[in-house]
Amino acid sequence: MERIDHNGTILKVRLISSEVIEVVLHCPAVALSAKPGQFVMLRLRGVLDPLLGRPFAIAATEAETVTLLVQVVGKFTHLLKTLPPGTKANLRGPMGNGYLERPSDKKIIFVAGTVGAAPLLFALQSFPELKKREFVLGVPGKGWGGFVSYVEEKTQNIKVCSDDGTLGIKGNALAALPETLGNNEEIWACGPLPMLKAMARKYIEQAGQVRVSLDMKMACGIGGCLGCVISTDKGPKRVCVDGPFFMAKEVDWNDME
Amino acid sequence: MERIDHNGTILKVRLISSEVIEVVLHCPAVALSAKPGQFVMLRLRGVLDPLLGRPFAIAATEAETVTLLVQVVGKFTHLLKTLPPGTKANLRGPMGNGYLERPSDKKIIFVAGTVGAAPLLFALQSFPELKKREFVLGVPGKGWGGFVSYVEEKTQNIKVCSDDGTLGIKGNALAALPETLGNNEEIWACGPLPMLKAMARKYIEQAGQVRVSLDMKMACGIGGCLGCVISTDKGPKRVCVDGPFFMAKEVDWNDME
Amino acid sequence: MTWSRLSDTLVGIPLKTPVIIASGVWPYDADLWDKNNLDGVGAICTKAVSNKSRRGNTGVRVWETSCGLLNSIGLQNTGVHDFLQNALPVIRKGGMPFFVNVVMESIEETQETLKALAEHDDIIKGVELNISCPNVDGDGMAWGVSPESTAQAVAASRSVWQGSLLVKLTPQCHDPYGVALAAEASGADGLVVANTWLGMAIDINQCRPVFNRTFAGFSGPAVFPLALRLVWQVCEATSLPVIGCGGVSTWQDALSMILAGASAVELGTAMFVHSDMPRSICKGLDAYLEGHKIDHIRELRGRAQARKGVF
Amino acid sequence: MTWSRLSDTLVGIPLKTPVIIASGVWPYDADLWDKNNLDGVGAICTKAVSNKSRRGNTGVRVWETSCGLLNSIGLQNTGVHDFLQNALPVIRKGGMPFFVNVVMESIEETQETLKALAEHDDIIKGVELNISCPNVDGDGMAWGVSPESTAQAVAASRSVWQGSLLVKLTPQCHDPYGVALAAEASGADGLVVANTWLGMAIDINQCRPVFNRTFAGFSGPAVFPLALRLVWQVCEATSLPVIGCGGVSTWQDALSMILAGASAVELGTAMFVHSDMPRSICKGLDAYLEGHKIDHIRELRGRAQARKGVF
Ligand SMILES: Cc1cc2nc3c(=O)[nH]c(=O)nc-3n(C[C@H](O)[C@H](O)[C@H](O)COP(=O)(O)OP(=O)(O)OC[C@H]3O[C@@H](n4cnc5c(N)ncnc54)[C@H](O)[C@@H]3O)c2cc1C
Ligand SMILES: Cc1cc2nc3c(=O)[nH]c(=O)nc-3n(C[C@H](O)[C@H](O)[C@H](O)COP(=O)(O)OP(=O)(O)OC[C@H]3O[C@@H](n4cnc5c(N)ncnc54)[C@H](O)[C@@H]3O)c2cc1C
Ligand SMILES: Cc1cc2nc3c(=O)[nH]c(=O)nc-3n(C[C@H](O)[C@H](O)[C@H](O)COP(=O)(O)O)c2cc1C
Ligand SMILES: Cc1cc2nc3c(=O)[nH]c(=O)nc-3n(C[C@H](O)[C@H](O)[C@H](O)COP(=O)(O)O)c2cc1C
Ligand code: FES
Ligand code: FES
Repeated sequence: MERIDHNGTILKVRLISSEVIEVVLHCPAVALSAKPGQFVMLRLRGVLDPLLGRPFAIAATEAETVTLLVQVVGKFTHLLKTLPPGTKANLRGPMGNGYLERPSDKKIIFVAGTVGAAPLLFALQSFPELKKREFVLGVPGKGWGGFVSYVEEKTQNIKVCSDDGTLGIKGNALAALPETLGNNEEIWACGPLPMLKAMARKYIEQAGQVRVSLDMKMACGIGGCLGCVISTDKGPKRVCVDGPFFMAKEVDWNDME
Repeated sequence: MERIDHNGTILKVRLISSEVIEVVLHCPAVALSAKPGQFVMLRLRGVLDPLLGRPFAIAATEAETVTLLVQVVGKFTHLLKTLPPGTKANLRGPMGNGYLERPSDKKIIFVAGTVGAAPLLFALQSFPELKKREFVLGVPGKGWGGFVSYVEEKTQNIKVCSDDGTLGIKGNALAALPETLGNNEEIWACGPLPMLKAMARKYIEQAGQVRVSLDMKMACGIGGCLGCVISTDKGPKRVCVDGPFFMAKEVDWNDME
Repeated sequence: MTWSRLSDTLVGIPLKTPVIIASGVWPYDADLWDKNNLDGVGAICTKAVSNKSRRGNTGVRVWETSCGLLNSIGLQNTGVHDFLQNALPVIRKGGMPFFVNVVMESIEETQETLKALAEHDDIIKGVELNISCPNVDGDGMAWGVSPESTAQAVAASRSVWQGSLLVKLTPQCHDPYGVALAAEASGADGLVVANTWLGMAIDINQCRPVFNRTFAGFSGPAVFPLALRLVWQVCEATSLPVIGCGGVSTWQDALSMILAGASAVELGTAMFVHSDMPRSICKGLDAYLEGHKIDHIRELRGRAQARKGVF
Repeated sequence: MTWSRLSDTLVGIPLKTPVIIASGVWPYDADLWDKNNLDGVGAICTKAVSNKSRRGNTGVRVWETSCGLLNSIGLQNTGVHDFLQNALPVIRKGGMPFFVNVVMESIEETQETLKALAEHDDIIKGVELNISCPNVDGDGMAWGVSPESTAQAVAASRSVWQGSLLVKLTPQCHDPYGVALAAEASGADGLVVANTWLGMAIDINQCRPVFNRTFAGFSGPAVFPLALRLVWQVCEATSLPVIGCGGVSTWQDALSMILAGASAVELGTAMFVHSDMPRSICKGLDAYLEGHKIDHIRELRGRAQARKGVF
């Protein structure tokens, strides 16, 4: 169906850090309609292993292309790293209704854990007039230098934190965040669950000003399988269609393992 | 193990007829040791679907490359057609002990049914001093024009037959063959089973002068699975290691369905 | 398209094509139920409907394996009353033939659910009874494992539901012939063969099963050869229409099911691979029929059985 | 390599690694049995050996499916005497630990085969008894489907074979707990879980089953989640060493089997995918142990069972 699956072609796969690749795909249908925070389920055509699309946040678009930032962790991403330009792909998406909307005149503090930077970079690309902002990027350490440079190139003025102190401030991304948020401030965060949980705890009083992107195992991406369900104050929600960005306030954090 | 599996890279996939592609792979290990009549089991790396290598006769080699002529018929070959240069492959082989040996001063009549031309072209490449020879190529009809030209380019002087008469002589490859073989003549044939069967019948008295390449379903290619077994006058034989070329005389044709 | 070679009536319901979307994979979005968007789809099975709402399982719910998918959703749904109030109007508007997938719970609960559905039998024509669920009043095994409990479940449902009744078997039955005959004798109009296979996965980093319930339902292309074998066995046993379900993801798979004796196929996991799968399958089937000059797919039903070998 | 973290003794036989080549996939070429060429391989199971020679099945014998393989070879082999005369010298020369895969035929035939092997018990240390074969004296069902016939087969074999005895179960048993206990009680030293699953394929052009015998044995990555589940169940039932077999094709698969309780794994179909699979698996296991600072793989055996959920 037109609104779900689209043909795409890999144009470029480039290593930007030892574990991260930038993938540029030709896929006008997705490029034209994608909103920041949305994602695609990427799959190869002609093979049934890997079987299902893998969710990746859209990191940038141009007229007909979509850029992803992919950390190489498992079966599909290891394969993706080896694929030459011209390889045929299926893109399911853009998916997600919990996307990032143009903020009025708020100050946005972007908080990225490693490749969690992807949807935030797309937000910066999409809202160029966004003047008041900060960008905090947390990485494990030096191995991520290439990725840090990549993000810096896309958006000047970032604060870098690393777990081992080998890049920027020592500590996780939270170390670089203010104790409390101003009334006109919002956090948009994407990264590993422990980081998001810690943040939800830190801003527990202001959790209505914190948006987080959740990473759940997904099979369908269209709300059908109920594989990606989380508990919220409004009952069960599907991350793929109701998210992936949620207000930290809505989420039942105790239920997230 | 070194004698079995080798890394390769697809260098080129080129459509030479509506249903046939020429595939050139970089794979020095196979290129250096291949003998005419041998084949490889080709598989993609990083995916388990398609799962097993598919057998393809070696059609040519250069220093570090191997050329295959592949008819697009099913799951793997449809996929292969779409793969860009740079795609990683696994080549199992070269396989087969029933390869084609340098003939003394015999006249060889090559008989190819469509892509069955592949191992025969490799024999011609390998035995350039072969002066006395004929080459008969049978194809279904006009759709195969590109393939006929391809074969003609590699080896001048071919007789073409087509089932519907739209290319060369009307009739199958047998139509272009002599009634009986001279004492110093041999047939080397590769093509669909019905063609081979018909030939074995035609030369039943001279079946010791006819070599045929048999196409059986294969899982392992190394003689382990017993998937490709045929009946011969010397008992069951495995096409992958005892063939793929056999003397027509040896084969129990009644047992071949 | 009209798919005239493929359209047929199944358990009294006219379907444009024999390709049905299986239960548990399709959300209730209006555009996804609009028949104008669903070329190639013959009917849709709803997500499981139980009497009361169910929260489903905690922890990881889906896990991919080689060509397969493990799921442990746990029948999450909002219950039959919410279904009737919120989902049914969307479904109705879309205009697609459909089957309500009903969870076999206790006999009373199931009957209540079916009675509630029966009040809308002007709209709801067919039910698919899922007997892969545990019989909590009995030994806790799935209703569908034995011919006896299958008969009990089907008879109880039949007595309160007059519409078309599909019974969806579990592959975890020990005697597919017996179960099929029991369902037939107790009033099933058709059999869906089958639900998911029992598998599991282990989280190698946490050194524990991936799923909180250890075992999970296994589906997708990986299981196709097993499902085809089961369809073959059931078709040998029964003369009821059979719907092949399990791993179907190419037109060749669908055709194989039909040659084994199935009247239609259901697609679950394949819908996650590509949403246009039903149309591709119909195209493939139609081209095959055209190529072989066969007027209607029904002529192929069970044709492989006629030339069957000896086991 | 030495693989010190992986080497262990299995049913009395010291193995360099817990990765065994399964029966029916490895030919008797001298270089393929030479231990110098087999880094990563702990042992090899021979192709099935029966009492008399067997021709095997006619028609198509292998057929690929999505991530899986169907086979209907039919136990083709030249019989135990030819095995002893022609294969054993090659095997012996290679120097690899091995198990002779013995077909469970009639009790007499099987006992004859085992007695012939026992005459070479200086070389032959272990037998793998394949009870997936039909009991022709009984009801024609496979020996391994019921606890009773399993007990009969194992006891009869044990009485004439003093060496190590692995019993290779069939997944087509209805009661894996019962079968495992029966094998244990009757004298098995270890269990291989399991042989192939019952599947089939249809030739859509000829409109008939691909295999002359209709059904065929299903193996390969597709079946891994099913095999892992069965290993888990058997490990719950028995304290015998268990060898996980079915679809293993990555080190993560092998580790999952071990976490579920297996002592080793067998690789069948995966050897067709890549002949270096055993070494890749050992590398992966070794790196995992190193990364997690675990001294020996045996510490992980059954570790996932300890934290198991509730089914
Ligand atoms: C909305 C959304 C957006 C996302 N955006 C991005 C993005 O922009 N960039 C990005 O890099 N990622 C993103 N992700 C995560 C991404 O989807 C996953 O990293 C990807 O699916 C991994 O696929 P894979 O096949 O390589 O790994 P898989 O093989 O599926 O493995 C996934 C993870 O599980 C582990 N694993 C595999 N098998 C086992 C086992 N048996 N036991 C224990 N652990 C195991 C792997 O090591 C890996 O960490 C996003 C996820 C979501 C939900
Ligand atoms: C020694 C040897 C050498 C060979 N050399 C060559 C060569 O040089 N060039 C070449 O082109 N080929 C060659 N072949 C044949 C080649 O191996 C096959 O064409 C190839 O394996 C097809 O792979 P596939 O995945 O594309 O097709 P598959 O999907 O495996 O299908 C194989 C065939 O079966 C049919 N099929 C698939 N599914 C079904 C079904 N359910 N019912 C009925 N039919 C079905 C397909 O249409 C196709 O014709 C050789 C074979 C052997 C044994
Ligand atoms: C995520 C998911 C949810 C499912 N939910 C249900 C369900 O609610 N009721 C049901 O009868 N079957 C359910 N199933 C089973 C499918 O309907 C189908 O029987 C099974 O997946 C096998 O078909 P497939 O291989 O085409 O997916 C579910 C399957 C999946 C993958
Ligand atoms: C071609 C082939 C031949 C086999 N022959 C035998 C055999 O002779 N004896 C036996 O016990 N198992 C035999 N098997 C089963 C395998 O040993 C193994 O149990 C099964 O394939 C599952 O493992 P896998 O998924 O790793 O292949 C055979 C399997 C295949 C694929
Ligand atoms: S991934 Fe299927 S419901 Fe979200
Ligand atoms: S393909 Fe396995 S023995 Fe020939």
